Amino acid sequence: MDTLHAHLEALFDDLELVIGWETGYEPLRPTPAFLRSREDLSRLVWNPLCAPNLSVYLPGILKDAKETGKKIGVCLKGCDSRSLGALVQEGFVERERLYVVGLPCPGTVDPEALAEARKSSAPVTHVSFRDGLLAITSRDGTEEIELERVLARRCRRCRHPNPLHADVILGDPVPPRRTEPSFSDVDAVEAMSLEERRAYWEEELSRCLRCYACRNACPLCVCRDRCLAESRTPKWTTQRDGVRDKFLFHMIHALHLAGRCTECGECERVCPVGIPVALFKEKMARIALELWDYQAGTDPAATPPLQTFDPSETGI
Amino acid sequence: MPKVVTNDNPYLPHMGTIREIIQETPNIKTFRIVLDDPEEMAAFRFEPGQVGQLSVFGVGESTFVINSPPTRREYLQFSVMKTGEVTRALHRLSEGDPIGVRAPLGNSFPVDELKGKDILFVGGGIGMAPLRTLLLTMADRREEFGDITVIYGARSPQDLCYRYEFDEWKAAGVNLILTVDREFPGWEERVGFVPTVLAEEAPSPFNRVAITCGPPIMIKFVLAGLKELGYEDDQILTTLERRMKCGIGLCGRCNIGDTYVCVDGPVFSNTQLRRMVSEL
Amino acid sequence: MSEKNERQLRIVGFLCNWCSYGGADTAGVCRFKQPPLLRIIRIPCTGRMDPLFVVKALAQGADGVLVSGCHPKDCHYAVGNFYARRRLELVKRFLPFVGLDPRRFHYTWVSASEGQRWQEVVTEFSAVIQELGPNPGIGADTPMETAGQAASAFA
Amino acid sequence: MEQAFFLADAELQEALAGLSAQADVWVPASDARKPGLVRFRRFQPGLTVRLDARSLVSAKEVLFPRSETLLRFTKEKDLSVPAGHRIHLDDARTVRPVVVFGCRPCDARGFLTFDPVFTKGPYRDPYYSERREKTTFVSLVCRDADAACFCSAVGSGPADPEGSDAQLIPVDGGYVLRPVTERGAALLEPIGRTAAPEQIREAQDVLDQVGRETVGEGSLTTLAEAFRARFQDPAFWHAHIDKCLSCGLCTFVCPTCYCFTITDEARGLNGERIRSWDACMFPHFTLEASGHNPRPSKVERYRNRVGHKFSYFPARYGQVACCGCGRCVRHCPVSVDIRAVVRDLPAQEEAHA
Repeated sequence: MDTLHAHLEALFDDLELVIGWETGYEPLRPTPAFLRSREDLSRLVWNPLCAPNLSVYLPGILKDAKETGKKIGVCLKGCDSRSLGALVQEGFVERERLYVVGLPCPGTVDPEALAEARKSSAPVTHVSFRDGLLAITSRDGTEEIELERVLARRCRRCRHPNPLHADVILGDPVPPRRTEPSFSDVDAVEAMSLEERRAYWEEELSRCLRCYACRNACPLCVCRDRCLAESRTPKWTTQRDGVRDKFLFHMIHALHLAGRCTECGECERVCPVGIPVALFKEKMARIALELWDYQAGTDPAATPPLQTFDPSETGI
Repeated sequence: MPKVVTNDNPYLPHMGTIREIIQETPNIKTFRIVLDDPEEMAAFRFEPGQVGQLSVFGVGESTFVINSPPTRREYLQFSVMKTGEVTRALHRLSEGDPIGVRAPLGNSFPVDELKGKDILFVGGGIGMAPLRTLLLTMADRREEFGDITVIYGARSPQDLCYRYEFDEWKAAGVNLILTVDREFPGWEERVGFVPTVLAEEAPSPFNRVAITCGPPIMIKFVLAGLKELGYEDDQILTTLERRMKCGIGLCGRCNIGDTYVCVDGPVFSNTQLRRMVSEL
Repeated sequence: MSEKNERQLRIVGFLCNWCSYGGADTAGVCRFKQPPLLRIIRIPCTGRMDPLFVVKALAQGADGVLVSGCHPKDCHYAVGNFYARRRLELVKRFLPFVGLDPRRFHYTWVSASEGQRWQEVVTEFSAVIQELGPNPGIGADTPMETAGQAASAFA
Repeated sequence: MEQAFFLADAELQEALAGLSAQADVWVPASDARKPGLVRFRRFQPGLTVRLDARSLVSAKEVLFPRSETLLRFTKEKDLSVPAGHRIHLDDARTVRPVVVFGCRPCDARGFLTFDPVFTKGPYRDPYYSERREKTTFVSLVCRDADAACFCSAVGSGPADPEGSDAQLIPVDGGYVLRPVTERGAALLEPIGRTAAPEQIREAQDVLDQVGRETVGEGSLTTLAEAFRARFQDPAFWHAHIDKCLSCGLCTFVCPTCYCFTITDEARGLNGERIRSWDACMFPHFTLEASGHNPRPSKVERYRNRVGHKFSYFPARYGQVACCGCGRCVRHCPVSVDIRAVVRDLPAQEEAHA
C-alpha cells in the first residue's frame, strides 16, 4: 500500500486522475475511486477485496477527458490488464494516454464464500491481508481466514495474476495458480447430457432479472448505450419474463464476446442471482484457443480471430 | 372468451377507425379517426391541447395532440411525423384500418383565461399541430378573442402542414404570416427563420398572450425574442414533449423534476418552465 | 405430445444471394426432387450471417438451420465467406454447451451451378432433422412460437 | 399487545400449507442449488423457507410482476368493415388472494410508495390495485440489519408495523404473531394458537428492544431542497457517480422503484401489450424517437433516481420513495451508496468524500 501511495504521489503532477479502489460502505466492499487530487490518494486501498475490474471505465473516461496532455492513471490486476490489452487491440483505448499501475494479484474474494467462512455476521470494521490470510475485524473480534478458502471462481483458474501491459508493477510477482488454460468448470457442464445441459441453463437463467449488470460490468461490452439486446428494431428479445428471452440476451452477450472475452469474470461476479454466466464466455475462450490458438488481451498487436481470416485454414 | 371492456382500465384503448389520411408533408400524415362506438364518439369531450395515445397493435403506442378543435366533433384529428417505430407503423396504415385511441389525456390551454385577449401563435413545422386545435377553437368562437396573429414557418413550402385550410383561417380573421427558411421558386410569402420574422413583425405584448410550439432550437430563440419584445413569462404558453409510455402519470419517464409532462402538461406557461429543474 | 410429433418439421435456410440461392434455383429449375422442410432466407453473403441468427432460430424451436454460401475463394465479395466460416464453426461448437443439438445446424458451400449438390445437401440434412424430430428449443415456458414464425422473425 | 398468537417453529410448514389453501403464499426461500440465494417464492410443501435471511430481491414482484399482460389483442375477420378485420381487445384478469409471509418491515413498507401512485390517481392502475386489495403482509421483526441497511434513516425501523397487516416476532421456540390490521387478525386466527401471557411478554420485550434500535445514520427525509440546490453541480454528481455502471440492478432489487415500460409483443395483429420493469438508469428509458435524450448519461440518470426518491416524490406525495432496505447499496456491482450521495447533498463544495 505504501509503495502504491508513494509511487502515485510522486507522479501525480503528470496525471489527470487516478482510477483505483477505496473503502466502500464497509471495509469488505472496496469501491472504484476516481481520485482527482493529491489529497484523494490517501483514500486508495488495495487488497483481495478489490474486485471490480477498472478497465471497464477506460473507453468512457478517455472519451470524456479533456486534452490536457496529462495521462490517466489506472490500477489494474492481472485479469484487468488483459481487458486493457483487448481494448487496445480493438482501438477503444489509446494506450499512450494511460499510466498503468500493475498490481500482482493474490486472487479476489468471493463474498458469499467469505460470508459462509466467517463465524460472525456482524458488520466489519477493519480488514487487512498478509501472507495469504485475511484478518477481518468486527465487534465480535478478529477472525483470520485463508484467502485460498474464499477465493472467487475466476481466481481459481487464473493464469495471469501478474499484470501485462503495465507501465510499472508494484509488488512482488505472484506465482500463477495455473500455468495452462483451465476449463474444469466448462468440463463439468459438458459432462452432462445435452438434455441435462438445456435443463441446467433453463433453470439457472430463469432467475435472470435482466438488470444487465453483467453486460455493463463487462469491459469488452463496448456498445454501452446502444446494445442490441434492447433494440426494438431489429427486435432480438421481447420484454416477456420467460427463459427464452433471458437466454437470448445471454447469447447476445456471449456471442459478441467470442474471441474477445478476457475471462475477467466480472459478469459472473456482479450477477445478483448467482448465474454462472462467465461459463458461456469461458467456453467461447476455449473454442478460440482450440481453433486459433488465441488468447484475448495478451498481445496488443494481435487481431481478434473473428475480425480476420485465413484462406488457408482447413477443417472448418 | 371472457367479456371485457371495463371502463375503469385507463390502459385499455377505445377502438376507432381511420376515416381519412392526409399527406401533409413528405414525412407528416394527418389521421382523422372516428371511434367505433357511436355513443362513445358522441360523448367524447376534450379541451384544446389535450393529447391522445394512438395504438398500432403489435407495435405500440405513441402520444399525439388532438389537433382538431373541440368545436368540431365529427372526427378526432392527429398529425404524425414519421420518426420512430410507432410513427413508422402509423404511416403504413390505410384509410379504414382499425386503430386504438386512449384520449383525452393531459392538461389543456386555458381558453377561458385567453378570452378578450389578443393572441400570437408562433409555430414551426409539426409544432403547428397543438396550435391548430386552439386556433380553430378561437376561429369558431371568433368574437370572444381579439386580434389573432399566426407566424408559422417551416424549412420549405412543402413542409408546411394544413396548407389546404390557410384560406379558411384567413377568412376567420386570422392574420396569417407564413415563412420558409430560404427562397423557393414560386414562394411569395416571407423568407427567414421564425424568430427573425417574429422580431420583424414585433406584435405588441399589450393584452396579448403568445403560444408557441416547434423544434427545441426554434423555441429557444422564440422565447428570447418574445422577452425582447416585452412579453412576461406568464404571457407565454408552450407545449412540451417527452418520451411517454403510460400517459397517466405512473411509468416514471416523462418527468422534469417533480412535474410529469403527461398529467401536468403538455401545456405550460413560461413561468412554470422557469420553475422546473433544467433537464429539457 | 402427439400434437408435437405431428408438427411439420421446419428447417431455416440462410442462403447467400450469389451462389447457394442460385444453386437452389438451379435445383428447382432442373426439377430435382427435394424434401419440403426448408424455408429459405436469402442473405447478401454468408458474411452477413450473425451467429445469433442460428442461436435465435434454434432457441425459438426451428428444427434445423442450414447455412450455405459460395465456396471458399469464390465469394462474390472475395472474403465474406472466410469470415463467415470462422463464426459458423465457432457457433457450431458452442451450441451443445447451452443444450442445443449441434446436429440441427449445418453449414456448407454450394455454387450456383451445383443444383445436384444442392439437392444432396438438402436431402441429407432433412434426413438428419427427420431423424432428430422436433426441436424443443429453449424456454418452453415462453408462449410457443412455431418454427415457421421463428423463420419469419428474420424476415 | 391485546391479541396475539403463537406459531411454533415446527408448525411453520403446516401453517403455510394451510394458508396456501386459500391464497398464494409468498415466502423468502432458498434454491437447492444456491443455498445463499434467498428470494420470494410461492410456497409449496418442502420449500426451504428462510425467515432468517434477508431476501435478495424485495417482495415487489408479488404485486408488481417483472412482466405482466395488460391486454391481449386478436385480429378478427369482419368483412363488414373496410379493413376486412377488427381488433378484439381483452383485458380480463383474475386476481387471487395473496399472503406475503415473513418479509421484512422494509419490504412491506415499500408498497407505501406504490400505493399513492397506483391506487389514488389521477388514474388508478387496476392491475396493481386489485392485487393490492387482496394482499396481506406478515412481516418479521428484523434483528439482523447489516452495514447496508438504513431503515431508521428514512423514518422507518426494524420493528416498523406500517404497511404490514401482521407482525412475526421471534420468541423462544417460534414466533408470536401480532395482528396490526383487521385483515391481519383474520389471517392469523386459523393458523396460530392464542399466545400464552409469558410469550406475549417476551414478544413485547423483543418489540421494545428492536423498536429502540437505530438502523442507519441520520435522517434522509428532509433533503428535497438540498437536492434542488445541488441539481446543477456536475462536480458533485461526477464525484459520486463516475463509478456507476448504469445497469438496472439497483432499481430491480428496490422495493419502491416502480417505473415500467409498455411494449407490444406480437406476431402481426395477434399478441399482448405487456408492462415490464424498466429502469431510470437505462439510456432507452427517456430516449426519444428523434434521438434526443433529456437524460443522456449516467450522471443525469442517477441524479433523477436520487431526485425521484428524495425530492420529486416527497413534493408530490409528502414522503420519500425509499424504505431503507439497503438492497441497492448491498448488491451494487461497484458499491454505489445512495445514502452517502443523499447525505452529502447539503454539504458545501469540498465534502465530496
